[in-house]
Amino acid sequence: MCYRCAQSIAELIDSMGARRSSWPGETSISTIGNYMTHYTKLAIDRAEDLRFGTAPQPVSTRRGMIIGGGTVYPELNFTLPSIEIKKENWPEIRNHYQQIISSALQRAAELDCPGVVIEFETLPPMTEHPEWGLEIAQTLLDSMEKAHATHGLKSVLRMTPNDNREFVRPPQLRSGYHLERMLQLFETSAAAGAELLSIESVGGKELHDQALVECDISQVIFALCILGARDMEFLWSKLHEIALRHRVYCAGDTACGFGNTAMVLAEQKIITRAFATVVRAVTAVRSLVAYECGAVGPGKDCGYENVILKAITGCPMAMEGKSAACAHLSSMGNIAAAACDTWSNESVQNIRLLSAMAPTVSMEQLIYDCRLMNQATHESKDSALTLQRWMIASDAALDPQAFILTPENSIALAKAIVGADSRYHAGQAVALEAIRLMKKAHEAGKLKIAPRELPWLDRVEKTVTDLPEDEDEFISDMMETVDASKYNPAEYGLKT
Amino acid sequence: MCYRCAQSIAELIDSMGARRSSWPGETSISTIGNYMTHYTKLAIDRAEDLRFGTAPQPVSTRRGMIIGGGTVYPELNFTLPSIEIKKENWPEIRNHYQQIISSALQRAAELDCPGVVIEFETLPPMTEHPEWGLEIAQTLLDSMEKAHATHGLKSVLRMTPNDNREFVRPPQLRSGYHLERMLQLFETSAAAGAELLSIESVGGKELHDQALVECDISQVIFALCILGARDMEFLWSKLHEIALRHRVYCAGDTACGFGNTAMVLAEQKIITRAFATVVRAVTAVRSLVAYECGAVGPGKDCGYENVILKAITGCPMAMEGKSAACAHLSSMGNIAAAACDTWSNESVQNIRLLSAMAPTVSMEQLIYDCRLMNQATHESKDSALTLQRWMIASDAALDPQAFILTPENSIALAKAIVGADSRYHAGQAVALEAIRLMKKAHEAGKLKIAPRELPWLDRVEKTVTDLPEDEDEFISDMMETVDASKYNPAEYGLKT
Amino acid sequence: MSKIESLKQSVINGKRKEVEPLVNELLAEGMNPKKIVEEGLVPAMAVVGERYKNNEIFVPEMLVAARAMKTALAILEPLLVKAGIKPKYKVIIATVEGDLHDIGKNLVAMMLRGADMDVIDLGVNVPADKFVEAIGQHSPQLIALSALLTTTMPAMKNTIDAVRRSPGKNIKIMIGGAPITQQFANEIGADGYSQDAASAVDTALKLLN
Amino acid sequence: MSKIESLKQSVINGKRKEVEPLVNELLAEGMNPKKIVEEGLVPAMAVVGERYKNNEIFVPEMLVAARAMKTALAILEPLLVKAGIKPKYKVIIATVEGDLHDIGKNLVAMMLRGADMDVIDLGVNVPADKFVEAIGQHSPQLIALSALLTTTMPAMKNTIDAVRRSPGKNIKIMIGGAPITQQFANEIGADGYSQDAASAVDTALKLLN
Ligand SMILES: [Zn+2]
Ligand SMILES: [Zn+2]
Ligand SMILES: [Zn+2]
Repeated sequence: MCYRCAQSIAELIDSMGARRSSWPGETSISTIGNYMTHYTKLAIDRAEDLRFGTAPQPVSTRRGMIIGGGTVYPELNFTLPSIEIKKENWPEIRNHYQQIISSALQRAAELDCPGVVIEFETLPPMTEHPEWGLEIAQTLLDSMEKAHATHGLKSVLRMTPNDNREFVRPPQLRSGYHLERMLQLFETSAAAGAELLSIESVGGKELHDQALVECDISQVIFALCILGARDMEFLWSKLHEIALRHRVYCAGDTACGFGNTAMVLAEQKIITRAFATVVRAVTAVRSLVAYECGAVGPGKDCGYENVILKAITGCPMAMEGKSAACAHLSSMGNIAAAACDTWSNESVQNIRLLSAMAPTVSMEQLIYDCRLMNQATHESKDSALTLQRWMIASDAALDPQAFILTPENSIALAKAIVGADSRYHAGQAVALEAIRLMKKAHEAGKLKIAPRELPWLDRVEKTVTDLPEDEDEFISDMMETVDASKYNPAEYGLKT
Repeated sequence: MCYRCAQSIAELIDSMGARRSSWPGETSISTIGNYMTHYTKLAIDRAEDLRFGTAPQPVSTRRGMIIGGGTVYPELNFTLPSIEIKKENWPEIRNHYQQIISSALQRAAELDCPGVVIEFETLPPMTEHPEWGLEIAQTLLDSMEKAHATHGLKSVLRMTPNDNREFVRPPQLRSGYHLERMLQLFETSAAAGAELLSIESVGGKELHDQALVECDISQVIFALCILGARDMEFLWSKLHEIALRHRVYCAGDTACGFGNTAMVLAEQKIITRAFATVVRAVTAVRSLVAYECGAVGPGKDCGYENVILKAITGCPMAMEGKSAACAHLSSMGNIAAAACDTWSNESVQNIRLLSAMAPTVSMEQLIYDCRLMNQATHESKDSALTLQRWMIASDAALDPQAFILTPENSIALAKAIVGADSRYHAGQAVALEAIRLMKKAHEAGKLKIAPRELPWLDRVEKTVTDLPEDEDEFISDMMETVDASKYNPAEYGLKT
Repeated sequence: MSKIESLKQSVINGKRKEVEPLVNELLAEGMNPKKIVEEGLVPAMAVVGERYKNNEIFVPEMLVAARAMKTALAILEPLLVKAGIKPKYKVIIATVEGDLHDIGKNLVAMMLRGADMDVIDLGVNVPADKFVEAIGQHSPQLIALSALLTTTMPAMKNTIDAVRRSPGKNIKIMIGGAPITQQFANEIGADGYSQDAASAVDTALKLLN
Repeated sequence: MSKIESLKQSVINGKRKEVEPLVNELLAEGMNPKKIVEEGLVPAMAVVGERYKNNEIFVPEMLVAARAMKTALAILEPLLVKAGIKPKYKVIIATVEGDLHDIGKNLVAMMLRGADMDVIDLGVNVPADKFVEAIGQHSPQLIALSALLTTTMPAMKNTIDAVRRSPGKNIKIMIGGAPITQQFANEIGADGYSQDAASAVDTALKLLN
């Protein structure tokens, strides 16, 4: 499957309605299943159209939630407290999930919530043993069905298996034990009723970690735009087939292990915020591949780059900010909501807080956040934009990453991506655009960048500008530079 | 000290500036120290003036925070995880507080927070051993001073000792071991630099608990407006003297053990929401006494009745809602912020979440909530009112307690209180007004009340209407009815 | 409707005034006091408990029913004592040392009484040694402990430890309260955990049977 | 500036190319390799570590300094080995079984190396038995374990239990990672806990001295 799919085919797909809110008949699907969308223009090119709750390509679920159709829904995530995942503990583990879902849905019903996305992000052993992951998914689905029958509460399950392919080092990506089991969990849970398929795929991460702590932008671009993107193309084509088979949706990937790792390292002052910001911009090139391969959203919560992807694709997006502080601290607590379609807590352990178990607490917080946004939208588009204006003003001037993710700047970054003729060039262009935006704002006094961070901007800019024009030259340069013991080029279809 | 202090004296006090943002010279204080304010009119009588961040009588702290002066500040609360409070554990306990305060302030500085209120609500043994409470207060104050010196972060300490007087049963209120130690902790921590004094006083609670589970409104009014109010008069006059001595502020009391107990029981479906709503309205009569005795705010966070008190007194108020879900679930997640001046998390244990320790997580959430409000206020009064409109619309129609606490309805309730000639009559009047508001709204389809709750409204209304006109008659009726073994009338200055 | 059925309905509906004559009539007709309790009062409270669990009624309505039951018991108890009949189970309940919260404890006590258990309520802020003393005195089959503060959870553990070292070490112990979890119950060696007052009777019966 | 001082500055500033000639000159002047390490390299890395802790520099700058140090060591190590001089302390570090996170572990390894410790990095997803085997082989004075998932915290306990049952049972163990707390360290019998990579060297030295 080649990247530069002819634009005519892409347009054909568009005209056939491949990116739509519900699946058309099977015939048209199967004919388009083998082609990729190559985005050459933006689905949303005015900042005022890039706002929460509304997406040009909403997604309709079986119970009638319309994600991106005007209402922001809470999206709840959760994980186990400290417990070993093994057979002996299984009854206790199942009880945890049972208790999490029933309490959280109970609270959602009490608070008259219009609908809920439940994300089940498995733990590695639950993907390694797909029957375990499926059993929990089934537990969740049963409770969701019951809450619908009892209280009329709408809900939909997002299934996010682990990408365990990195358990082999260097990662074995295109075949083998871990890939097979992961695909099996996707397949069986889609069959069971998980309507949204997601993953935090790891292709390229084996080189990206090191690139981060060295603030090495060349290696970042290699890891994200060459390696990661190629792996996503492989993986998401497989997921697309599964989704078609079970008439569910490919929802989206996230560069969590890349962009969020950079963000958290910056919060911990290990690397500069400015560099983490450039990394975020580049991750959009990689995360976009899921949509090129047929994903329709809602994009996965922890992808702060999702707002850029929403501008490009028009698909609804999950986002997370202040109410995900239980999972990670962030400099984008409010602004992250500016264009969200579902609003997530990212993750929280099932532990007891003074009021209730932590997932129930998150559910309540998310619901109130969503109510506020939906009230504004309900009033008018202008009201929604007013609330969005405050969300943006809250954070944008204080942090470079928040700044580049305003709707206006996200559109500028999105343009840099769709204007490029390859992912490699898109990575360069979006990195330079992010740097340009930061520098301009800093000079205009609109953005606070710490003095000790400023030299990094110039350094990174120079490195990107000096990269070779030719992609093959870049690849062979990088293959000479990077630690060859850490990855296997053949797993990315690269010749050694 | 009598309740019906002559209005002329009250006005004299007003004209002397007794309720102001910073202490005048000592002479004027000592002359007014012995009189009580009797509120006969509202400080805020238009709904549009009852909004977040702005109070007619702002409070200025030593480091230059102006609470009620246009900015909503986060107010952080915290408590220990499961640990026995005893000498052997003291180093670990002190470490907890040390770690809580330094991490939370660090995060506040990183997020450029304009100022923070830290509430230290002690645990019972720390009031019983005032030197323990003082040591922790000092630990907090030291860190706050350090954060101010290092990062320029403004902060102020609210000191909330425990009301341990109920450890004796029936409670010994006006003398004895527990009173002495509590006052000692107030005195020493005020001397050490705690600028805001608060308490959750318990007078009347020994009869109120039973009244709640029986939904007995007569006994509720007796416990709150007769017993509780008399005890607060006693207690807050003492606190007023301490505050004068150390030039700090009496900040306010809360009917936590009354109104919030009712609210939580209603959330757990033990009693009806409608009854809990009436209880909330009546608590305002009791909580008001602190201000009558010289408190200037910010009123203590967990008093949802504070919005009524803000209308009456013009003092700034702490409030808590969705970001206090860690401490209690609530049906007022957004609307509680509508008129807040500080925004609190109520309480959270110092336990580890995935991102950071829970108090640091709360700090981040509160800061983002406040940023949003402050952005709106910064834009204009109209913008603040727009955000407030969504906060109100978010919750008011779904829950009776949320409904009666809209700015408009809070003013109606406040009017019922100041229009009455005694606390007993104020209790009756505000209960009936709350019922009237609920019924009217329910009939107009503006408020959802569950069908099985409706009969309770009529029942409670009839009981209140049938109460004797004469206060003495009411008191002697009640003294015959209630469980006499549970309380000691002499501790309330009542003759047996 | 049979008379015993009428009694049951009167208790369910909390019609205290109807209860006294009905009980007296049943006794006059020669019905065994034990049978009146077992076929009239206990099933009535079971219905009330079920309605509460299903969110059909609130606690105040339960309390009214409990009072009606008490009216009946006031007549029946002396007869039961004379006949040597006692409730099947005796329970001691308390809020632990350092903790003053009693609403939850009181609700649980009420519900256990409704299930015809003899409940001895030691009150709040009860130290471990006082607790052990009371066990020695009353020989209960079940102990119920409540704590609402995270910082009094250790007192719960201390109380259980003290019981386990005492002659009453094999008595079943159940715990509850806002900060309590099943995991904590396991950790400190409690036999049962009840998430709320409504399910306390179920937990108790599971432990006792 | 003395030549050893120049070397120190070159390492601090990560000027790798200056390092090689300076080391060679110092050796030519007859300076003891051990002294070059102790008075040039280790103090340089201490300065770098201090600057990082004070938020004056970021990790990439530390890495550049660490590389400069490595360049020096590449010349010095064969001489040190020949003279029988070894780093004072040997450390084994790993991320526990089931956990693939290695950034934090790698940072700690780098910082310990900067403090002139011999660090053996077993990588990620390391089972307890592999760990015990490596201890037998290398005889370290210190063990450092990392976990980033709540669900691999039990694996940390398992690893410590396995070490405590092995001949290396008295070796000091320190742990760290996002979900780890001092309390957890106490619970599972670790000797030390480091809240972040920056304070790992302090924790290590406290345990070793
Ligand atoms: Zn993620
Ligand atoms: Zn409170
Ligand atoms: Zn509080």
